[in-house]
Formats: sequence, C-alpha cells, structure tokens
Amino acid sequence: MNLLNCLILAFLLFGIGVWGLMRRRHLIGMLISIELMLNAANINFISFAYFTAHDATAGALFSIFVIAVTACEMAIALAIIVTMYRRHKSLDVDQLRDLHD
Amino acid sequence: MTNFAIPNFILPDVLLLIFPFVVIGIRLFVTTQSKVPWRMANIGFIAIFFLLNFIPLASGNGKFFICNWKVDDFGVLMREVLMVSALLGMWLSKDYFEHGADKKPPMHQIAEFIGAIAFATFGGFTVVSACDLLTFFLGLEIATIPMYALAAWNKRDQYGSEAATKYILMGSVATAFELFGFSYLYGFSGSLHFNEIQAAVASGSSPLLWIAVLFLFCGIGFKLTLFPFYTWAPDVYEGAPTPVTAVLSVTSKATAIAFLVVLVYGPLSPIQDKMAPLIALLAGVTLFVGNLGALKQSRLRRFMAYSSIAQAGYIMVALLGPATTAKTAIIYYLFVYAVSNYLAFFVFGIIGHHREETFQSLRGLSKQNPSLAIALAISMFSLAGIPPLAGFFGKFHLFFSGASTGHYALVAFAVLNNVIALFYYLQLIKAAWVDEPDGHLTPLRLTKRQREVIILLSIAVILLGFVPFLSNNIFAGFMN
Amino acid sequence: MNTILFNSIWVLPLLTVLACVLIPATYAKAIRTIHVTSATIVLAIVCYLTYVVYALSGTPADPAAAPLALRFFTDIPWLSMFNANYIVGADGLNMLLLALTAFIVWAGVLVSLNIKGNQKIFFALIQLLATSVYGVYMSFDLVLFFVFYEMEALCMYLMIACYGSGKRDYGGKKLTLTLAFGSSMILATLFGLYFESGATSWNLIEISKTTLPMDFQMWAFPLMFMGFAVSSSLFPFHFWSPDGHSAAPTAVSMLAAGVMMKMGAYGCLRVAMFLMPDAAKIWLPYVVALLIFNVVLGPFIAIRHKDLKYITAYSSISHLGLIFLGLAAMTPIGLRGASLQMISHGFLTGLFFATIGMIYERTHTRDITEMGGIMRKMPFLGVGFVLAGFAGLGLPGFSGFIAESTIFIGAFQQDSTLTRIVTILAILSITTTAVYILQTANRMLHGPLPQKYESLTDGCFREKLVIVVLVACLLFIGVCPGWISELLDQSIAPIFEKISSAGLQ
Amino acid sequence: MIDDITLGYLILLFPLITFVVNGLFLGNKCAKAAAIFAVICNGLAFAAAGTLAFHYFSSDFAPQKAILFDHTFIPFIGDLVARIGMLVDPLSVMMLVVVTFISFMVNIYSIGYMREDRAAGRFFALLSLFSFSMLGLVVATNLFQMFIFWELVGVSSYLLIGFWYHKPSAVSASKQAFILTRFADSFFLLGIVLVSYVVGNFDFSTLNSLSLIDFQKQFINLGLVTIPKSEALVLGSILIFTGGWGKSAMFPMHIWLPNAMEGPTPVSSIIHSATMVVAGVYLVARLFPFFAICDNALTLIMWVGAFTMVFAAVIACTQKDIKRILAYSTLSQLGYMMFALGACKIGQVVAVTGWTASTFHIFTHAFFKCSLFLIAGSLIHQVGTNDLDAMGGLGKKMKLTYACTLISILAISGIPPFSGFFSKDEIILAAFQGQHYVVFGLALFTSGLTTFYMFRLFFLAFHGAPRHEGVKAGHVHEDFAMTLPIAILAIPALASGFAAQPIFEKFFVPGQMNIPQLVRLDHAEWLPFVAVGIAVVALVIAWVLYASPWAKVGRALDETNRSGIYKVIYHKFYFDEMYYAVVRQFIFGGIARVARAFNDYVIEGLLAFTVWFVHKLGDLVRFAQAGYLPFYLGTLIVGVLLWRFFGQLPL
Repeated sequence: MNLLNCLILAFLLFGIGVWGLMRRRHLIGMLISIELMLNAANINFISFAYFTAHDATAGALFSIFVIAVTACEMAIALAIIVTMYRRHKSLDVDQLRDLHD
Repeated sequence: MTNFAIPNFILPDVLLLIFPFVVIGIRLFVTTQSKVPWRMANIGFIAIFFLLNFIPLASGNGKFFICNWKVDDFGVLMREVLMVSALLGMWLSKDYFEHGADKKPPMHQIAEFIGAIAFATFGGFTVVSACDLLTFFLGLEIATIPMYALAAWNKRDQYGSEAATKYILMGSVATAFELFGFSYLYGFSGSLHFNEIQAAVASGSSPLLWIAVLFLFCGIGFKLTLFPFYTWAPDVYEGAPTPVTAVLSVTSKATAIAFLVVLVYGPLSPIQDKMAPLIALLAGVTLFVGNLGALKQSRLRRFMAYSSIAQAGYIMVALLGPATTAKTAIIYYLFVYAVSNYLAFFVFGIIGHHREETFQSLRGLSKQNPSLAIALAISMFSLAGIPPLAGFFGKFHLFFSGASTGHYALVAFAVLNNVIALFYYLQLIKAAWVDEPDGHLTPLRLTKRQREVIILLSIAVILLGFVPFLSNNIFAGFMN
Repeated sequence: MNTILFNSIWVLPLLTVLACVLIPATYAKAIRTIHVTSATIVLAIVCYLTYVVYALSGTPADPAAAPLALRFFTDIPWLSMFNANYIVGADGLNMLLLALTAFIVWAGVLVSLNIKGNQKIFFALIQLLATSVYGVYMSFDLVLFFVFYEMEALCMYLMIACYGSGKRDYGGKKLTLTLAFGSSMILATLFGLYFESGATSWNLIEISKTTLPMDFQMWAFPLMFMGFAVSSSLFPFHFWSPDGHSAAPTAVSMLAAGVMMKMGAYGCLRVAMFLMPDAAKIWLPYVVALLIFNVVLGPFIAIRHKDLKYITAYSSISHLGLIFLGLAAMTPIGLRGASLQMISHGFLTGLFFATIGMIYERTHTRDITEMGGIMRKMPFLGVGFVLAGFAGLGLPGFSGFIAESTIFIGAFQQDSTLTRIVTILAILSITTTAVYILQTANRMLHGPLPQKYESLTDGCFREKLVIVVLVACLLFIGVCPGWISELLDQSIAPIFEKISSAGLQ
Repeated sequence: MIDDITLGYLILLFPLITFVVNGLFLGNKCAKAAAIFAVICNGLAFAAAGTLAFHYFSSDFAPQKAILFDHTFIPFIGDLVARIGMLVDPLSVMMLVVVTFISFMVNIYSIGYMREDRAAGRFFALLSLFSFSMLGLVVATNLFQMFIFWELVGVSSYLLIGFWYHKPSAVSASKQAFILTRFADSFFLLGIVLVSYVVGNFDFSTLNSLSLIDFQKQFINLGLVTIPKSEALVLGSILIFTGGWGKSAMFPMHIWLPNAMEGPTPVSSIIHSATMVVAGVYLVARLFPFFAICDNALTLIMWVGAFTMVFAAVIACTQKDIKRILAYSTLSQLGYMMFALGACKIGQVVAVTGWTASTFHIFTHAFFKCSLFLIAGSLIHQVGTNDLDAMGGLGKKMKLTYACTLISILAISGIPPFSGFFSKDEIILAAFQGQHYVVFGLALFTSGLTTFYMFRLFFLAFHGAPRHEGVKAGHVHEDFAMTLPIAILAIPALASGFAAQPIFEKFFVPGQMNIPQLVRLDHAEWLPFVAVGIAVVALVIAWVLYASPWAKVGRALDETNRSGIYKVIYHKFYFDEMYYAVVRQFIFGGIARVARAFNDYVIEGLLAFTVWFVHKLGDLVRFAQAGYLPFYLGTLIVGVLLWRFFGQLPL
C-alpha cells in the first residue's frame, strides 16, 4: 500500500473509464464511465494528500468539492438527457447524428 | 487575522454573484410579460461594467481578499471583457424570447437565461482571480456548467438537446482530464496554492509535472477548441440557440484563455520556454485546421464555429511571448474579437429572424439593406484581420507577442493562414454583396435596439483599431 | 502650414467618406459633386506640395529624418505597445508618386461618374483606396506603412466584385487573395526586421541605421521582396493582374494598374532594398532571371490576346518588369529609371484603362476582333488610345521613352552576367511591344466600320478632359524630364548610398 | 539680319508650330486654312534654311563643324548626357536645305492632291510633324537625339502611310513599315546603349575621334561572351548600322518600302524617296569616321548596299504599278549611296571619294526622285489608278509634266548634263578606286537597268496609244497646284549636278579620321563614257521594246505568258510571302503561342492545383466532422497521445 500502487489504481480506473466511454453506446453508461474518470482523479488527490503533500487537508477538501461539482454536473447532464429522450425516444448515441457537416 | 469587511475592489464580483439571484427572484413576483427583470438585468450588468472601470489598474500582484481572491490588472481587464460579452449576449438574446429564429420556436424564461449568463460570467471572474487550484477549478466549472444548460435552453428544439448532450458529455470528459492534471500538479508540488506550485516548478521538474501539463492543456484545449479537441464546437454552435452560440464563442473562450494565461504566467511560468513547442504546435495546427474547416460551409453558425476555432489558434500564438506583451495582446484581442463576433452574430440574428441562417439567405443583402451588408462586411473583414479594422490590430498584437520570442516560422505560418481565412470570409461577403437574390426576399425588420447596437459595434470595430486608446491603456495598465 | 496640408492628403478622402455617410444614397448627384470636389482639392494640394518640394530641393531637409531628405516630416506617438508611431514625410520620390496618385484618383472619379449600382458605396470605396495609396506613399513607419498597404484589399474585392464585369467574383478574389498572400509574406518579415534590428521603434529611418544580421537578411530579403513584388505582378506572381484588371470597373483598373501596382515596387525600393542592402546585393542579380518572363514573354502573351484589358494587363506586366530591371541594376541611373517608370507607367496605364473603359461603355465589348474602324466614329477616344499606345511603346516625346531609355542605360551599367543578358533581351523586345500595340490599335480603330457601330458617339466633355489631362502629363514628363530626374536623384541618393556601402563589412 | 542661332531655332520651330496649330486648332474643320498655313510655314522654314546655308558656305568657316545650340535633355552619369542640339556642318546644312525645300514643294503639291480629302487638316499636320522630326534628326549632335528623332520620323511615317485608315491594305502596310523599322531600331538602341557604355558619351564629335587602341586592353561582359571593348565597339557600330539598314530598307528589310506606297503619293515622295529613307545613309555618313575605324563595318555596309542595288533594280524592271517601280528604283538608288560609303575602305586606308559621292547623290536623288513621285501622283490623280495598263498616251495631254518627267528620268539614268550623272559617276568611280571591281561591275550593270526600267515606265505611261477611257475621252488635264512643284523641282533635277559639284568637292569631307587617307587618287577619265554608253544602250532597248513602231505593248504588259524566272521576279522573289510566313508562323504561331500556353497552363495550372489541394484538405476536416459522438470522444483520447508524443515534452 504505497503511493505508486494508489496512482496505478487511479490510472487504471481512469483507463477503464476511457474504455467504457469508447465502448458504451448508452448515454447513461457513458455518464457512469465519466464518473469513473473523475473519481480516478479523486483517488489521486486523496493518495497524494495522504502520502506526500505537506498540507494534507487541501487534497481531501479538493476531492469533496469535486464530488459536489460532479454531482451538479451530472444533474444537468441527466436533465439534458431527459429532453433528449423526449425527442428521440432512445438513449443511443448513434442516434445523435443530426448535427454534422 | 483576516478581516471580512468587503473591500471596494471586489464590489463588482459580489454584485455579480448576488445579482442573478435578484433577477430570478424578481421574476417570481411579476408576470411573465413583465419587463422588470430585463430592465434590472440591464441596469445590473451596466452598473457592474462601470464599477469595474473605477478599479485602478494595480501593478504587480494586485490586491488580495482573504489571501486567495486576487484582483490584479489582468483580472480587472478580463472581467471587463467578460462583462462586455455578457451584456452583448443578453441584448442579442432578447429577441429570441419574443419570436423564434432559424426555424426554431421562441425561448422562454429570460430571467433564468440571463441568470445563467451571469453565473457563467462569474465563473470567469473566479478563474482570473483564483490563487489556488481549488478556486481555479471551481471557477472553471461555474463557467462551464451554466453553458451546458444554456445550450439546451430551447427545449422544443431537437438540435438544441443533441448539441447539449454532445457538449456536456465531452465537457465532462475534459473536466476529468483537467482534474487529473490538477491532481498530478498537486502531487508534484504538494500544495494547491499557486505561489508554492510556482516555487516547486522552479525548483525542478519531474514526469509528474509534465503529465499534469499535458492533461491540463488537453482539458483546456477542449474549452478553447484547440486541435483535436474542437470537434464538439461546430455541432454545438450549430445546434444551440444563436445567442448562446455567441456567448459560447466569446465568454467560454475568454474564460479558457484566461485559465491558460493564469497558469502559464503564474504557476507554470518557470517552464514556459519548455512548453513553447507544445503551445506553438497547438496554435499552428488549430488555426490551420480551423481555417480549412471553414472553407466550404453553408450554414452561418457552423461557419462561425470554425472561424472561432481558427481565432483560438491565433490567440494561442500570443502565449509564446513575455507576460506583459502576451497579456496586453490577449486582452486587446479578446475585446476586439468580442466586438467583431457579436457584430456578426447580431447581423446573423436579424437574418435568422426572417430566414434560415445560411449563406443562401444572405443573398441580395446589399441591395435590400445596404447598411446591414456594410456592417456584415466590416465584421467579416475585421475577423479576417484587414486593416484599418480592429481585427487586424488585434492579430498584430498577437503576432507581435509571438514573434518577440523569435517564433518567426509560426508567425509566418499564421499570417499565411490569414489568406485562407480571407478566402472564406470573402465567400460570405460575396454571398451578401455579389450574389443575386433567388426569388422573393422576405423584408428585414430591425428593432431600435438592434439598429443602435449594430451601429455602436460597427463604429467600435472601426475605431478600436487605429485609434490607439484601448491598446495603449491596456498596455499602460501592465507597464506602470 | 504645408505640413498640415501634407497630412490632409490622406485625411481629406476619409472626411469625404464621412460626409457622404450622412447623405442618403438617393441624392446621388450631391454625392458625386462632393467626391469630385474633394478629389480636385486633393489634386491641387498635391500639385502645390510637389512644387514646394521642388522649390525647396537643395535646401537642408528635416534633420530628424537624416539621411533621407524629407519635407513635412511628422512624428507622433501612436501604438505604445510596440512603439509604432505616426511618421510621415515626403521626398522627391514619394511626392511625385503622390502626385501621380492624385491625378489617377481624380481621373478615376471623373471617369466613373455614371457607374451602375450604389454610387454612394462605390465612391466611398474609391476614396478609401485613395487613402490607402496616399498613406503607403507617405508613411515612414513600418506599421503605418503596412496598415495602409493592406487596406487596399478591403476595397478592391468589393469594388471589383460588386461593380465589375465578366468574371468579377473570380477576378476580385484572385486579386485580393494574391495581394493578401504577398502582404502576409511582408508582415512575417516585418516582425523579424523589428526584433532582429533591435530598434526601439518601427521607424524606417531608425531601422535603416542599424545593421541586420546577415543570415537573417538572407532569408528575410527574398521573402519581403517577393511579397512586395506580388503586387507589382512580378513573375511568377503576375497571374492576378490580367483577371483582376479585366474584371474590374474602369476606375478600379486605373487605380490598380496605375498606382497600386507601383506600391509594390516602391516597397521593394524603400523598404526591402533600403533596409537589407547586403542581401539585396546577393539576391537581386538572380531575381533578374524572373524578368525574362515579364519583359520578354509578357508582350508575346499580349499578342495572343483579344480582350483589350488582357492586352493592357500584360503590357503592364512587361512594363513593371522594366521597373524591376531598373531596381535590380542597383545603379543610380537604374534606380532613377525605375522610379521614372513607376510614374510614367502610372499615367500611361491610367490613360489606357480610361480610354478602354470609355470605348467599352459604348461598344459593350472588349474583343478587338469584333471592333474596327471606330476611329471614324470616336476620333477623340481613338486618338487618346493611340497616344497611350505610343507612350506605351516608348515613343520619344512621351514619358515612357524617358523611363525606358534611362532603365536600359542604367541596367547596362550593372556588370553582372545575368543582368546584361536580360537587359539586352529587354532592349530587343521593344519590337514586340510595338507589335501588340499597333495590332490592337489597327484592329480596333482602323479598317472598315461594322454596321452596328454606326450610332457610336465620341467622348463627352469630362471624358475628353480626363484624356487631355493624362496625355498632358505624359507629354510634360516626356518633353522636359530634367526637373523630375533631378527630384528623383535627390531622394534616391541616400538609398544608393546604403546599397553601395553594403556588403563591405 | 537674323543671326544663325535664331535661324537654327526657326528652322525647327516652323514645322513644329504648323503641326501643333494644324493638329490642335485648325484640323479638319478648316482644311483650306490648314493647307495655306502649312505651306507658308514650310516656305519660311525653307527660307531660313537657305539663309543659313548661304551664311555657312559663304563664310570662310565653312567645312568645320559648328554647334548652334545644345540643351541638356536628361543628364545621366558623368559625361553621359543626352542633349538636344543643332549641329551645323556641310552635310547637315545640305540636308536642311533639301528637307525644307522638298517639304515646301510637297506641301504645295498636296493642296491640289488632297483637295477632295476631308481629313486634309490632319494630313498637313502630320506632314509638318514629319518634316520637324526629319530636321531634328538631321541636325542631331549626338546619338541620343538622333534616336529620338529617328523614332519620331518612324512614327510620322507610320501615321502617314496609314493615313487612309479605312483601307485595310494601307493599315497593314503602315503596321509592317513601323514594325520592321522598329525591329531595326531595337538593335540601333542596343548599339547606342553599348557604345555609350563603352565610350561614356553620346556625342558624334567624341565617337568620330575615337581610336580602338585605347580600348583593346579593357574587357566587357556581354552575358554570353566577354570581349575586348574594341570589339564591342565594332559590334556596336554594326548594331547602329542595323538601324540605318532598316530605315533605308536595305535587303532583306526592304519589303516595307514598296508596300508603303499604299500611302498618299505626296507622302511617298517626301518620306519614302527623298528624305526619310536616306536617314540610314545619313546616319552612316554622319558617323563615317567611327565606322571607318571599326574595320569590318564598312565592308558589310558596302555589300548590303550593292546587293540591294541590283536586287531592287531587277525587280523594278518587271513591275506595272508605277509607284512600286519608283519605290524599287528608290531602293536601288539607296543601294548606290550605301555601297558608295562602304566602298571607301581600301585595306587599312580610306579614300573619301565615296563619301562625297554618296552625300552628293543624296542631294541630287532627292530632287529627281521626289519630282518623279509627284509626277506619278498627278498621273494617278488623273487616271485614277497606279497601273501602267491603264496609262499610255498621256504625253500629249500633259505637256509640262511630260517634259519634267523626261528631265528627271534622264537625271536618274545618269545622262549628262543632268544632275544624276555627276553623283552617280562619282559613286561608280569610288567603287573603281576602292578596287572593289565586282561591286564596280554591278554598279555599271545596275545603271543600265535603271535607265531601262525608267524609260520603260516613261514610254508605257506617256507614249503609245491611250489605254484608259478617261484619257481617250480627254478628261485629263494638269492641275496647277500639282504641276507647279513638279516644274520647280525639274530645275534642280536638271541643274543641281553641275551647279553643286564644286561645292561638294570643296567642302564635303567626312572630317578628320584616325586612320590614314589616300589623298591623290587616279581619276579614271574613261569611266563616264562607259557609264553613259551603257545608259544609252539601255535606253535604246527600252525604246525598242515599248515605244518603237514595232513594239508589242500589250504583250509586254501582261505577265501571264512569261517564263518562270520572270514570274519570280515579278512576284518580288516572293519576299512578302516569306515575311508573312515568318511573322505568322514564327512570332504569332510559335513564340507567342508557346508563351501563352506556358502562362495559361503551367502557371495558372499550379495556382489551380494549390487551391484544389487546400479545398481537399478542407474536405478532410469536414469529413471528420461526421457528428458521431464516439468519434469525437476518441479525438479527445487521441489528442492526449498526440501531444504526448509530438508536444516535445521532456517526459
């Protein structure tokens, strides 16, 4: 249990998020993978705060803020997705191709 | 012991923070048709803009409020840019609540709309006055999240919702990148505060730092629509309501570039020269791709999207220069860019209220309404950077800043790209001036406000250029 | 007082535009009157100032502008961020070019009084164009210079595309974009000039006193020279001018070919060669090779063309090639000849395009094979055209001969092999010039008159006035060239000093 | 009494004033006034010239050069200054008198000739422009001035040939004349530039006192070759002569002169016989010492002249258009003058006989050839065609004209005591003294030919039965205004020979030279008798063929049933056709087409390709913008990697 492991964990989490983002065709699924990526960052913060940083509170504080901010971001995202759903009657990103060159 | 008395230099910020609540609050007590919130909004924005002008441009570190809310010269000037953008965006949006445009139904809840704009603007304020990563991050989010909402404002428009979806999905990913970058930066320096980060960066560099830089640039590259993170922009610009597009293209860009300026000339200033290749590459590729994309467009807003992508590339050029030059150049350019862009959007708006927002519907404009055609030509030539219009001087500042550290090749490339840019701006002017109208033209009605704003902006575009007061004042602000 | 007058040269056109903004477009007559008056006033001012400069010649000029002998020198702070100041002044060279511009603008305004379309905008654009050209010839601050230099693009496209004929959009775009391409090259090098020279301002004279590093000059000079040469249609950047001219309305062709194309050559002389003489000495002997196209092949291409404006465009290309021959010779006579050619060709091509425009207004075609014998119907215009032609083929008595012979003699003084060859070819190619000019004149004016042209009328008073004035200018320079060469020599001397002293360190 | 300088100005000013006044003010509206004014002014000019000549020759100052005035035109570097001045020496004074006199006569003549023409005003204006330019050329003090007026002469000739611009033939003839002379002039200009560069001066005085030795050491880079300046001078002299080559229509640049006969006849008489075409000869005479030191130049000049002489004479024997016959005879006479100048060189020494003879022939030839043209003009005016077919029997109708014609023809045939005899005799003598026996023989032969074709013309036009309705009906009469100058001109045609010979022998020497001259030369007394004998024989042949009772005029006149060689000659050796072939195929079809193709396809093609390429790149960008969200998200990831690897980060 040292810093490197935590960083690797976070990085893997981030990678999984990216992977999910690429693979998923379902909007909600994509939102969740984004959540994963954000939380990977959180883990970074916490682990740095725990191991190295000389003001440890800052990192923790930051991650809490991040959670809050992410929450409202997701809220808006869901709201938008709902309006989306009203139009398209589906949550498949492949449907979102009306706007293009 | 810090005192919590509110010093007058953050009065505008405080006002801007409480004022959207006021506007939205009033709306609860009046009828939907009432003009009160609108008037309030006008008064408030204008008041804030004037208050900002009373803040003396402090030199050096600027003044602090509880040690991590900094108001320095760059901050104040940036605030003014943002306020100008917000004000113009609000004026532009008014008509879209009265009747629809570009085959979209009219929008609703103007008060909330204005409130959202105000919040976004406040986000910008926060970014420029941040002294630590946390405030910084919060500012960026405050600036971004209302934009998502704004993009989807027109609930009855399917394009709007699609645009918003794309926007928010990619925006969140970008936020994730940023956050990741922040976390590494924090890990590298062990602190959130800019001064300590700067000290750490100065003391020595490590892979952590560079991963952080990479992720930060990629994250902000999304908001600044740099290559290859610009992909959302054309779709969102086209899908979102026109006033939102305008606000996006100015406010969010201004915020993003402010973010970069604060980073590059703040915590990361010791390694600016090492970042130079990255910045130069980003700038060059972005403006090239932006110009190429705009070549064969037929829809106005999408066209403007590409042009604004190219503009972002031009702005990046300035980041290569020393602090004062770069800051002056960027602020001045943002002023000019805001004015020219809004001028274009006002004209498009007037067209859009009666026809589709395409090149087609510009045809015969010069015959039908010469003054409007002239305004359009002025804004286009200004964006293309043709003297004596302001755009040229803006670009000149940027290139000057870039060249002052000897990046002649990049500057030459950027200037060469101006030819391509001129080509597609001429395409638009051709549509308005040369092409004969096909069939019957629906008459264009200009409200008094629209006419006044257009005249005002046209004069501004013409004068801000060779009448040197703006550029000189900004520069004086940084020099003294 | 004179200084104020001098500065008013470029301000007056702007004021005219402002004045006309307030007048609704329906009062076309009032607008026309205002523009004609302002153009005439500017012409008067410029002529007076030219006389003043000539009268003052020999007396010590403004010390602030040394080594250049500048009159009416003005230096006002402008953009503080990069120390760009508003610096204007006049020596013989640019005063004469200003006079040329004033004449051509005046003629252009008179010629296009009955142009179709929105006259208010058209005349405003002409005045803007005039402003930019005046500014270029006046300014001695590089930023100011470039601002004025680039302004032309704004007006040119609109004027050509909205008021032109034929492939107007194509021609306009081609012209504007090619010029923009050239000026982008210039801008890129301007920054280099400023930072490499370590000067504290963009003042041309100050930069000329610094010594630029050789390696910088070596890449900057060709870039800047070609950048300027684009607008003087030096091969291979000549392609814009035939299409542009043929698409443009008369007045614009006159201005474009008459004065705008000189701005490039002027820039080459005043900025590129003056600031980077060392590189000039190395590069120019090779630049000469490009002139084989301009000077030798240009006339041949003109022979093959049927469209009057194309023919004239290619003749302009060949004549401007001679300017570069004079410049590349880098001898005092060569430089003087080049400057003479700038002025003479300005009047000459102005007259050409003016008459062509008037004839086109009547015959509605520019194809010489369709015309014939119209000399009988419009002797005045015909004679005007023939005189322009004679001036063009360098007939003694007209300014063209003076300029060309000066260039030939000056270029022959330059002992580099390539220059010699090109000079000899250029001298021999006066025949081809004669061929296309006579062929055009004969096809168009002589021979039997087609039935459809029986009802043609000769030029009205203002058209005759324009022709008479331009011809008078050509003759005046051609018959007494002494004073003008004297004026030019004074202003060229410092430039030649710089060039001749270059390459020694 | 007016002093000579004022006279000098006046001589030049009168024609100029005429040109300006007639051109700008009188013009076509009042042609009558224009004509009168022109005649008066030219008369005054002639008077002035005569006075000047009298002053000059009567003064003991005589054979030397004097410069009446010399104004700076354009100063070039150092001594290289272009001046406009007035040089007075026997040659220029003689030319002044000739030019002013001829133009005076021709102006009088034109009153009658152009009576019906509505553009007469323009005609008189241009005529005066020509005489002004010619006078300026004659009095030139330096090469630059020479070139200036040289060009002006050329352009006024162009304008006058194409005077009837509605006649396509006239227009094309004028164009051809101008372009051919212009072609020669381009070499002339090159020669001027080269010589002035080497010598550093334009003045004739300097050029005529050069010696090549000074220049053998220095070298000059002519691009492809580097040669000593002395050779450069030789080259320059040949280039300068090329100018005269074209202007004097020497073979092969001769073809413009016969075609130039499309112009009004007075024009032909003044420009294309008497004055302008001798400008080339004049140029060589003026620069004679210079040519003399450039060793091969004179030989070239001689052969060019000699060949043209024979060539033109042969063609003249077959033509039927009287003006063309005269044109070819002019060519052949110019050949005489030219080769006389060239024949002066004997090895390394020079005998100036030829020079004197040549200038003398310029003098005499001017009168009789001019009058012959004027006569031709009045015949044409009466008969209405140039063709000998339509003439004949005019002698009885036009007595005075008949007499004058006879005088002039005897003069040109070199029958004593008519003027031609003296000059031509001296020319042939020069050839003999120069030991150029081939040329000498050719000259004798040609003088025979000359007599033959001139009398052929004479007999066919004036003798025999009338072949023209007008003549038969007797509408033919003599116009006073036209006959007067003819009559006046007959006097010098008759007398100028023996009258002027002493003057020429006393005064006319080319000036001091840097190479030895032979002073004493054996004067072959038998020569005149031979020449006259040949002439008489030719006369008899002509009489037998065309005027004798047993002459078959009709058969003589139709060229259809003739041998091939006759046809070839009749068609002027097909030189016009060759000229057009060269111009059309080589210039227009060849170089010009290639040049334009290069421009239109290569340059424009490259441009088009660039534009196309940029647009393709644009399409690429737009292709990426397919609106497909996963792709967009992918770009985010790709971007990070992209800048990781290309961002040059020190990772």
